[in-house]
Amino acid sequence: MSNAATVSQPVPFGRRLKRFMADRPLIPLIILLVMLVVILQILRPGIVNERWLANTVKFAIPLAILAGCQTMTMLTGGIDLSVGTVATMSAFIMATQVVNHDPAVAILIALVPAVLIGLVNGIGVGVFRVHPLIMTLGTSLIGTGCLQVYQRTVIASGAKIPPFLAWLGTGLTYGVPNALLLFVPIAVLIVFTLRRTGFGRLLYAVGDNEGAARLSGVRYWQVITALYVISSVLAGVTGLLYIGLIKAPSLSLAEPLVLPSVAAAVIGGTSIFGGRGGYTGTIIGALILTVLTTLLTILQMPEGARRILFGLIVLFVTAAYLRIIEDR
Amino acid sequence: MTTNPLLDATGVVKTYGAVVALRNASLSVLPGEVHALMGANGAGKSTLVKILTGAIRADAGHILIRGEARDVRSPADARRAGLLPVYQEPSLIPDLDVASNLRLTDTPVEPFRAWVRELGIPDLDIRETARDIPLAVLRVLDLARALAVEPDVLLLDEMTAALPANLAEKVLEVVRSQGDSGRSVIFISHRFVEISALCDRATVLRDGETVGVVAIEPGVEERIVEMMLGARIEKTRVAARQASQAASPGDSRPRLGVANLRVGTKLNDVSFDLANGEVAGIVALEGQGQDELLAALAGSIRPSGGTIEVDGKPVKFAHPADAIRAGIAYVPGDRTEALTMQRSVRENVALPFSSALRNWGPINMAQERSRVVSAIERLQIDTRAQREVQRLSGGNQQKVTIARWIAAEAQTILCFDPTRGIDVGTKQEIYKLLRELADQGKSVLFYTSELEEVQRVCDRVIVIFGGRVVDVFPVELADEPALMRAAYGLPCGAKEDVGILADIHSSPVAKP
Amino acid sequence: MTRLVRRQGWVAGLLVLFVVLFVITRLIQPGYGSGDFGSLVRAVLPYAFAVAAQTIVVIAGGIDLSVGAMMALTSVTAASMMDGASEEYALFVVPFVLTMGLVLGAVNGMLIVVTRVPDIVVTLATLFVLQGAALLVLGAPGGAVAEWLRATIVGTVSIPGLPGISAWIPKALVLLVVCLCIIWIPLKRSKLGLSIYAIGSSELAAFRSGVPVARTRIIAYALSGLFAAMGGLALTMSTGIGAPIPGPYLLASVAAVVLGGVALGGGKGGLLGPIVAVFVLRLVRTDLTLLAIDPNVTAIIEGAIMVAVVMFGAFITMRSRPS
Amino acid sequence: EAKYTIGVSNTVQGNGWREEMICAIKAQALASGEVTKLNIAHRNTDAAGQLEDIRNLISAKVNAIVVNPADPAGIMSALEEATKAGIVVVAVDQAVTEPSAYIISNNQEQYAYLGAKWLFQQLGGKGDVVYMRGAAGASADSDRDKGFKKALAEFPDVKVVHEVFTGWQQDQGKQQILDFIATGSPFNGIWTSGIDNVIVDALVESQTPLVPVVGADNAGFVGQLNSVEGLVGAAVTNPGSIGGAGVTLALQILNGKKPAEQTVLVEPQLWENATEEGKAKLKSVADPSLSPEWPVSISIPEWTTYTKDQIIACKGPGE
Ligand SMILES: Nc1ncnc2c1ncn2[C@@H]1O[C@H](COP(=O)(O)OP(=O)(O)OP(=O)(O)O)[C@@H](O)[C@H]1O
Ligand SMILES: Nc1ncnc2c1ncn2[C@@H]1O[C@H](COP(=O)(O)OP(=O)(O)OP(=O)(O)O)[C@@H](O)[C@H]1O
Ligand SMILES: [Mg+2]
Ligand SMILES: [Mg+2]
Repeated sequence: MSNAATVSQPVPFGRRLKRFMADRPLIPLIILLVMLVVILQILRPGIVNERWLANTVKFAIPLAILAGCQTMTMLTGGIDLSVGTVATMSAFIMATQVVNHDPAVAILIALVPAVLIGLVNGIGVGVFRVHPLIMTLGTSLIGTGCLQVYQRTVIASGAKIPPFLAWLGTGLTYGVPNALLLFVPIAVLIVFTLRRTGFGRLLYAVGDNEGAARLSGVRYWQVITALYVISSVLAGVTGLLYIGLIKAPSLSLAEPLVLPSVAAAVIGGTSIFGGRGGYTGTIIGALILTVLTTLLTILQMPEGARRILFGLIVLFVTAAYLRIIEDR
Repeated sequence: MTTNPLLDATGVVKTYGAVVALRNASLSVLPGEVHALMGANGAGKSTLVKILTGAIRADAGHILIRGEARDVRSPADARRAGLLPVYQEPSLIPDLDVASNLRLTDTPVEPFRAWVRELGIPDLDIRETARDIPLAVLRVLDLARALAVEPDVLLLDEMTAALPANLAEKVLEVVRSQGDSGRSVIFISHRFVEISALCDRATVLRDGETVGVVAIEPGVEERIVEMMLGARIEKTRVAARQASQAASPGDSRPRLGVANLRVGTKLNDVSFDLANGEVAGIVALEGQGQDELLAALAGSIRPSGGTIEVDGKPVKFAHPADAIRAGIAYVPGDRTEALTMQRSVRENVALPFSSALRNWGPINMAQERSRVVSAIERLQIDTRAQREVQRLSGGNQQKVTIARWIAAEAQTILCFDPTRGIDVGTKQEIYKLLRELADQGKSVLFYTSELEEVQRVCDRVIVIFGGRVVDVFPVELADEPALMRAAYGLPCGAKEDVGILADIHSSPVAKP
Repeated sequence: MTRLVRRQGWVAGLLVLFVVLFVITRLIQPGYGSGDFGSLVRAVLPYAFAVAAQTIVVIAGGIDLSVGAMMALTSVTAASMMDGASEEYALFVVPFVLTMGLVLGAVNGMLIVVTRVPDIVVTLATLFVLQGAALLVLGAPGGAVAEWLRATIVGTVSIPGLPGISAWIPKALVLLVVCLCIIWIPLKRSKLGLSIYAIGSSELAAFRSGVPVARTRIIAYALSGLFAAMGGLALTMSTGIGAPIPGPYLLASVAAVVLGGVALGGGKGGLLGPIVAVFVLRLVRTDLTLLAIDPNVTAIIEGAIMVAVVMFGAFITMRSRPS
Repeated sequence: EAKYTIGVSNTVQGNGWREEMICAIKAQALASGEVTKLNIAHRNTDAAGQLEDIRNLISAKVNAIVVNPADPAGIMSALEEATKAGIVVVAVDQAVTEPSAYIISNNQEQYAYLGAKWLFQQLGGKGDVVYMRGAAGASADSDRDKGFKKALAEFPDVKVVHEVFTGWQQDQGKQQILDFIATGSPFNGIWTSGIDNVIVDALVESQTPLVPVVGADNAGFVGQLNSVEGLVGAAVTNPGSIGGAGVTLALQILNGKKPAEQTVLVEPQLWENATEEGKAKLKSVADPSLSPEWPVSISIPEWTTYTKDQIIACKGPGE
């Protein structure tokens, strides 16, 4: 009977703290983020200033939106590797179309391939049941090919970045990046969708147990098709924002963001197997990766060592975070 | 008895975060004994079995095997120590065939085959992939695999819950013979018939604590129930139903009309009606087509012929969503098929609310909450671990699958063995619930593997054998022998005792 | 039973597809002969090892994003060790590099087991680590290879008395078959192999069946590392150098695994399918070049073929599923 | 009297410079009138992939192969096989080690040396420089590093305060320079390996005092040198049209006019805007209608004969 007493004893502080953090998974993530910033400040005193903060936020936003695409698709047990291609396409098409068209028209034209790729992804995954990794990889190859073909037709037309996109991408108002004007509504919408809408519920349900969702009357293909279209459109919008930030249309503009977007979602606590996770963690994950990139740029060391460190830190952060939020 | 216990566990503690699954469990099993482990849903039975067999680690406690302290760290360790479990969920590797599964566990094939035959499956193809084998057979294979290595202690967690009567009967026979040949068995079941027919002693768990060990003797059931349920005890026994109580089908249009329904080779020419306010029971042995019948009515599979009418209008279901729109809900027998395990109880219950395209928008949280909470209360779901359904005990998970359709106010509910693995108290609640639904004018089609339940809940009995309806009769005529005969495809008037009936009536303890 | 038929059917279908493509190739380029087939096999070599490395972890229910980086690291290690060294020294380099792959793969597995971070993230992290390590070994493409090593994949075997046939058996093919079989066949027959399928099919059930899940996973990743090291050596053998930037092997390996009928998710499939899929994909590339297709269109075609084949596979699975 | 089939192998796709190279090859093949068909293998791959492509081109029985090598030494064996099969091999952009191959190349070492030397002189031989390289592990990058180091050795008072690999990615380059600016470390000049216009953008956006910037002759950067107030900088030519020159060389050899040397180097030029004369030159070469990633040097006198319209149309024979 003495064991029964053990259980009713006051829980040690460490465990209580862990339980507290496990219930609020954002807190350990934020602590990790702050730790990275502090390390940065120690290594380069003075770097953490207003300008740096603004830059970090500016670069984290496109990553965070793409990571939002990954978060939502990962909730259903999928992944969207075509976001990089889609973002690049919409950016490149917009920049070249705006030469001859009104910016609004150019943006609409630029989003057409995004919708199409999303639709194809959705139908492939939702109706034909192709594995999302393969499906989105395939459409991303196809998209890249189409973009190559397209770019040949516009070599001589030049490219332009509409001023308002540049304003949105790079501008600051009272030291606050204008990109937040786009990002905050998107983030709120994603968080709200996941937590408080039927569609959000279905994403979790489908990812957790597709059969159970089906028995509850959920039509898988509808959910998946809508999801991949939404993901693609978000990626397209990211492309427009990103071109405003980078101001140099290229055929591989957003490709480097793809793997980090997956990493950001995972660091933020979304399970790649589906059914669990959320967007707020992902946003912090994107910030962590951005700060980490800065940290490594600032450190003077051979490129090889930099990459090794990057890999190790990503692994460490994810492992530490999982350790903390895990309560079994 | 002065023999030393073969297995002796004391003071076992296991907590999952804030949930205490076991607070102070003990269990002592003598050689040659069939020992029942009893407790309400969520009492911690499965947790104890998992700890004893190394599938999870205890936070505290002592485990002695043959008087020696042994640290059982994994199922492989347990196996070496002579402890072999059959868990509540099937444990064959789904993508390997049976032969490879045997090889993986170093199980000798010939003894295994012999046991499989003994357990009532004469024609098993061991090249078949586990995934393609029906649940009930898988359970039997699990058992045969355990038996084949001749363990000292066999731990059976709700082994019979998913089995139809004919297979369950064989299992009981085999377990009995294990005890006779000097091996011990730990036997978990919610069915008193089985406990009393089989076991020598019972350890009773309540809320993670061992509250008593009793010898099984006539009349002990009441005491066990008292110990199991503690303050929860409630005398809710419904007397066997009388025909007079049955809601009269009254208006001429049946709720559900099935005519000449066919599904592949499994179901042939099935016709029957289900009225509003009626609970119709389906009685069948394993694999007689009842799975296909309910799945077809639920829109899960497409029938290959025949018609289904709802409220007099012919319908074609291409997807469960169509059936749900027509007011027909399906509760599958395997709860892992019905639940999103990582999600909360609330989300699971509320899932059908959002399924239709028009409900993809914002959720009215307050309204949802009240609907969910009332369904949870109605089924008395233990919501301590409600953040994730997978942390609920098996029985409570089962209740969530039903609560969903109570909350969704389905007009017709198709239940496939809804009381599988549910404790006595809860069973009573479910019977009451189904009756109440019927009284509210809803209709229920109810397949059960426990014949006794038919008398308690149903108005009418539909007997299926070999994919055909062989008999339909009112509940007054449905005593167990009659049901059993019918289930074996024997005409209603036949007299000879068949199968399990002989055993039950000849067993030392009368059924409660 | 039907499952077995279906799976073998898929591999058979791929083989037929390969033969059809081969015939088409001969039609496009009537002179396409044994020498060209030898080129094809040499092109297949690094892909085949990458795919083998990926297959084994996918069957074990994981995924390995570090395959390409592992190949790069082992390749630069081999190339830099052999640079300026004697021919005999290579006899030591080869086992050294293979062991290195095995150990690094095991480290991958251990990290997954110990940190309990999902494999896709662990191997993403090790992708960066291995890539970094490769850059530290060789900052730019360079190094050398022993002549005898290079010779093992050039030319054809000579079967006395059968010159016609032996012309069609390039040494590279022999090397590939030997390397894969020497590991795969005993594995497939052993309990370890079963355990790998088991943990991929259902980790919980495997654990409950007494499979040492952690150890099996580590071994699967170690073998993957070994195959990747073979891939790295193959790269060095064919190019004569080591390049620290990974080639396109990661995505190609995942694509070929799926085309080869191995389910992402684990527990199903074999090695033959993915290897045949690699041959098919390489031959498609050859045909695109022979046909002088606009290079910008080739990406579209390759992507479309991948999607179409997998969709077709999904479609026939759907059709053959009992209604 | 078109009679030749020419194969092309290139291992980087989607980069403005390489796209221009491919278009130059097509345009020159068309303009020469001697080419019936181009077999182009143009994709992202490594040296082993290029071996595969070259061998496929050999199977296709082309008369000549123009190759931009992924690695000079790594593709030696296939080039040797090609020459043995009687195919003329011309390497462009970078040298190859296969002795039988002809080489017409931009001089990468000289490219870096020229720009770096100009920059250091501009700083008065003293100051802190940011060194933004290309992709770690790429052979063009290590060649340029040699040139840069050579110039650096000549100016002992110039210090590299920050060295980073942009991976030839615009977004990475921009984030890296912004991060560096944020550290507040002083710097007096920036040398880039062709990721140039985003660097100028970053300086302008963050309102940092402009420092001299060296880049490549990409249309975007050349435009900036002409238009950004207060920007001093230099563009070093690295013509993508070298591909067209490769075709010309291959055709000459096929027609029996072998060059005196196996290797023909196209020396880079430097266009700066620090002097009036330089400004005039920059104005004359600027081409705002070009895609900003395309080098403005779309032709090489004596080596290419196509018109601007032809290269922009990017159509080869038979298209
Ligand atoms: N989307 C959701 N899914 C699952 N559970 C939820 C969800 N939203 C809320 N809950 C949980 O259900 C319970 C009641 O939620 P409800 O939103 O009605 O109350 P609340 O007081 O507004 O809570 P909160 O604002 O913190 O979400 C709480 O325990 C809450 O954590
Ligand atoms: N992984 C887990 N995480 C949290 N709580 C858990 C977990 N597993 C079990 N529990 C809790 O432990 C308690 C005991 O569960 P257990 O499965 O042992 O019950 P049981 O007696 O087998 O019930 P049943 O008869 O319904 O199968 C339950 O309250 C359950 O919610
Ligand atoms: Mg249980
Ligand atoms: Mg609220």
